[in-house]
Amino acid sequence: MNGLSAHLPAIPVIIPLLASPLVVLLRQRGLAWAAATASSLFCFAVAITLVAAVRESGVQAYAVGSWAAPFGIELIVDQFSALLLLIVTGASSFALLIAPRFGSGVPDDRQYLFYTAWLLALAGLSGIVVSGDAFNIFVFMEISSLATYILIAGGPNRQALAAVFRYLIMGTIGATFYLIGVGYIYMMTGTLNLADMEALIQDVSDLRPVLVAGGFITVGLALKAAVFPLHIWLPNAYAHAPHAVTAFIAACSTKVFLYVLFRFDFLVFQGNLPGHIEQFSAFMMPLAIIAVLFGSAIALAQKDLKFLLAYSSVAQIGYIMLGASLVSVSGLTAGILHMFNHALAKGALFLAVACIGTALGVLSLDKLSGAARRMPWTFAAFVVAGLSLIGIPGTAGFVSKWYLVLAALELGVMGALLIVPVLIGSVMAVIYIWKVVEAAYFGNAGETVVRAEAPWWMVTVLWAAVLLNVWFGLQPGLPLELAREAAALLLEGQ
Amino acid sequence: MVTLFGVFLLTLLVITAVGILRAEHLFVAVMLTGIFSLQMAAMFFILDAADVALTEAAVGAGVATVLLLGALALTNDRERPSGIRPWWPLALIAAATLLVIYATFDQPRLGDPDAPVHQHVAPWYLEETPRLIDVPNVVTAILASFRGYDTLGELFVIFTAGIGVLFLLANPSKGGALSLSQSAESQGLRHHLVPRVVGRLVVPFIVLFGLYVQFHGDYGPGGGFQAGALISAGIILYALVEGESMALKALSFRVLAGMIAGGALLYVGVGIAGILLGGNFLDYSVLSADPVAGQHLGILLVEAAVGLTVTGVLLTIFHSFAARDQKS
Amino acid sequence: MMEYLGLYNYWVFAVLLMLGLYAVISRTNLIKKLIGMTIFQAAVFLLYISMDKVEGGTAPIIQSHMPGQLYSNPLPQVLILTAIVVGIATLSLGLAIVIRISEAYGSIEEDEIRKMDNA
Amino acid sequence: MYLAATVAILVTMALALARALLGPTVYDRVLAVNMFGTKTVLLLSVIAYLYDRPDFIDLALAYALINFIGVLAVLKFVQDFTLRHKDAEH
Amino acid sequence: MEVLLDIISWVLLVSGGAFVFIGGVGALRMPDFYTRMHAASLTDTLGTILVLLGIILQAGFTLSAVKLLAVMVFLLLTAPTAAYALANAARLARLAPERRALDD
Repeated sequence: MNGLSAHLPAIPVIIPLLASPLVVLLRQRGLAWAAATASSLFCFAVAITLVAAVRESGVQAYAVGSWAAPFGIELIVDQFSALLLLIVTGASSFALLIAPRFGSGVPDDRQYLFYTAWLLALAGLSGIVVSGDAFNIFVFMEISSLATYILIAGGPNRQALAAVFRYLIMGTIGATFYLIGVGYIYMMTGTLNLADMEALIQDVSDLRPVLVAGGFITVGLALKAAVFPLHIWLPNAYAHAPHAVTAFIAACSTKVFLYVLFRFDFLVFQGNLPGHIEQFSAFMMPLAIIAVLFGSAIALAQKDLKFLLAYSSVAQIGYIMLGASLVSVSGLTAGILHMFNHALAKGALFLAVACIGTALGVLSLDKLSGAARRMPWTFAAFVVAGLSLIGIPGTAGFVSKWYLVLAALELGVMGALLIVPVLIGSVMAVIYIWKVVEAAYFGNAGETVVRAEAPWWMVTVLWAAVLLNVWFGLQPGLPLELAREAAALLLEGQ
Repeated sequence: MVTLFGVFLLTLLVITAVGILRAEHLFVAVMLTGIFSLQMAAMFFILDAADVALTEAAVGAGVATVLLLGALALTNDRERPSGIRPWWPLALIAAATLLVIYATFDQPRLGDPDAPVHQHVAPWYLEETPRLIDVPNVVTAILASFRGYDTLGELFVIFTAGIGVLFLLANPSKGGALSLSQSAESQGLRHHLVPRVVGRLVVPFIVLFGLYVQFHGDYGPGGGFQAGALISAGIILYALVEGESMALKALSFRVLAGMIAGGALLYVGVGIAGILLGGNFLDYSVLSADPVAGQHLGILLVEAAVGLTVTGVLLTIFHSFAARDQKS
Repeated sequence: MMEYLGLYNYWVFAVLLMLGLYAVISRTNLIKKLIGMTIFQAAVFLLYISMDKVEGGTAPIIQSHMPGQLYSNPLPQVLILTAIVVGIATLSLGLAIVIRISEAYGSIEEDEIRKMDNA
Repeated sequence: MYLAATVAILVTMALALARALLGPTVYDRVLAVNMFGTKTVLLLSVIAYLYDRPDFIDLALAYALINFIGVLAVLKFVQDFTLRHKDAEH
Repeated sequence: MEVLLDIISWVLLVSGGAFVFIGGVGALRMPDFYTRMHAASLTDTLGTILVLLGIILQAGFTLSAVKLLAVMVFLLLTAPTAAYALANAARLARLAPERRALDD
């Protein structure tokens, strides 16, 4: 045992789990916020250390309870999970920093419960990412989902309740489908450990149950990840949640489920099911393209800032799936990189929304006319983050779209056709971001312009997130390397 | 022969499920759900899953029924009859059912000892448990030690549910226990002499039995979760015959919150103790000089943790639903 | 005959699963949806527990006085114990949300709620 | 002989289920649930001996306890419900 | 002695099963709620006692026989209580014999 560093993979789960009951005992809002933020930041630091450790010495494995792999539960941190861990803990930290209190929806004496739920959501998402056991993923999936339902139900309007109920039903169906799929694989292989499953499933001769398992797992996780036709829970849930919560979950939660989906499809099923890759590609690519076009088009028609960004998320999930459905290292690299970059861009945008919502209390576009003159700093940040979402060179969003185009071109003529939806989606992104800019900068603000900037610390956090977008747009090395290694790991098993 | 019993019970299960679906009176649907759970539990018992049968009975037939009734009391017990039912869900569902049934023909048959499920890890558990952990109930050994991390997750799932219900339904302006005693409806079944007397007689036995299940889990079916469900069922019975306020006087919301958080802390604490003593997270072998004794201690502690949290959460949920009742 | 009786459990699993799913999709009443969800989850419990049975085996509580006794598989039982807890947790949270919806909207029928939201 | 008793119990379970499905009143259904519960207790006791695992009588005991609570909860609900409806009428 | 015990427990189990079954038929076939309850609860209690006694005879003096006895005592306490409470609730709700009320 060389100190704590041997336990690194478990720490991002243990710390929030330890903090959440403590917050219940503390009961006091300020202390609760401080405890939540401190543990979230600590986990962020651990995630950074883990990224360094993975880059230095490869995959980090941890046997919980000291029971060896297929018998006990194993935690695995490889390049892919390290990247996701970075996204999850980072999103949580940034969103918590702007949220020392939640809006009017949550009474003061119940806010500590809210931070508890936040910590549980963080623990659940981290737990999914580091786990190497199929059933364990289900358990942590449920922790994160239940906690997310609570967070969304804290939204200010009654619509939040209706939205969260629908999310609960669809989320439970998704998780149960996943459980059925895991059950079928377990039935045919006798193991729950992912690595073990991958090795054993090759010997299975009766493939029908495995096929059905693949179907259940793909549909279940696609439901959780809001992949196009199964996205209907997402816009309402994002739009009616408290602002800080939206920033948190929009940045990371769907990506975590995409991560599990990729893990299963590429590691467990690929190479073991004849024709699975072609089916995956033939099934996912049209859906991804429709998602890009449909999501962007609906976003164009939105009159509320949060709905606009939520539908944009549907489109962006389409980009990630499009990269994955190319089933090449470069395509998957682009998809995974886009997870990271979209988290940066969308996270920053929703942080900006949180600032606007806190300062002005309105989010519908017609009421925001001229608002940029009242909140110049916030709207400047919004514009830069918006550029990143569109994919303007010099921002993070550009890098992943560029790699997506390159990967598509590798496929020849067919690939060149794939660029069309990417471009159309980007053009539509330009238009819907422009709608906001137009309203905020060129709208009629009335005679007297009162400065109503959000509190300084919120603007600082917001700008930190925005500058990260620029930084990773100019220096994409680290996430790019991680994404490339993760893609190689998924496709070639190395 | 037992297989035929199973087939009979399964057929009853399907009939009950159809009945639940068709019942327009939600109260009837809840009643049938209780029967459904009992059948399910009997089925689990026939399939050699004693622990699961106990849990399903305590949770499905007991707690879930009480919670559903509590929710019905607060909302509406009638489903509005809907005129047109779209045909497409039925078609979709039928197609999916056929697909799943199609997959079954490649599956191992029920009870086939050569099925892959019985080859890989399961025999290891059955062979090594007596040596490594030395408790007769292998289910408890796996639950609390080999896959103790899952159980930690399970505890936090129920913890999350408790937090969620408190967050959604807590009624702080009312100040909890005192306001409840005024209403006539909180009197429970007090004016019924017979249930009251019998109930009073039975409550201590239920709690005692719950404790037995808690600490006997190493040797027979049982463990923290089952015990928690039974003990909270006992206290719910007390609340039913004596009124909410009496039950809350015995265990207030404050105490319950302490139990919830305390159980969760205890479980994580045991895990961290493993780290501090030089093992991995949730490694009980290092808790004592003798690894097997360490395992026993660890299992005892985490089962107690689960029992505490589950009791706390289930009672919190029950009381939150009941307290809401007074308001409306 | 035995060939197909051995699959009966899995058929019932499929039928229950889809009955539950049908209830969730087709009913507008929120509590009915939740009840459908519990059937849906119970079907999965049946799937797992059906796997654990070994012909001639008994519940996996080792009886030292009977060496050579066959035992059924303990692992699916452990998983389902956890899944049952997850089920009751989801149910109680769902019911709490329904109660709040009923207070906020005065209805627990999905289409009526949607109408009120759009109005 | 355990088999004879088991068959009788299973058939009675089916009859109770039929009563629960047919109704017609709420009380009939509660009665059916109660019957079903006691039949489950009996079934478990008998099967525990059929399987030669007498230590599982614990389960039967637990079922008996739970069943009683369930029935009382239902009665309290029905009682509150009828009370409320009477209030509404006057 | 063994044989005698076996015969007695056999008789108890079979007659218990018969009573249970008769109770079930009664609950299904009787014309209204009160008669159905009468049929169900009386035969039920007797059938239960007989079946459990039959098993206890088979079990002999063991821990599980004590547990079975506990189950029996418990059922003897609670089943009539539940029946009483049920009938009482039905009366309170003014459910008249042979009239279909409440469920309209």
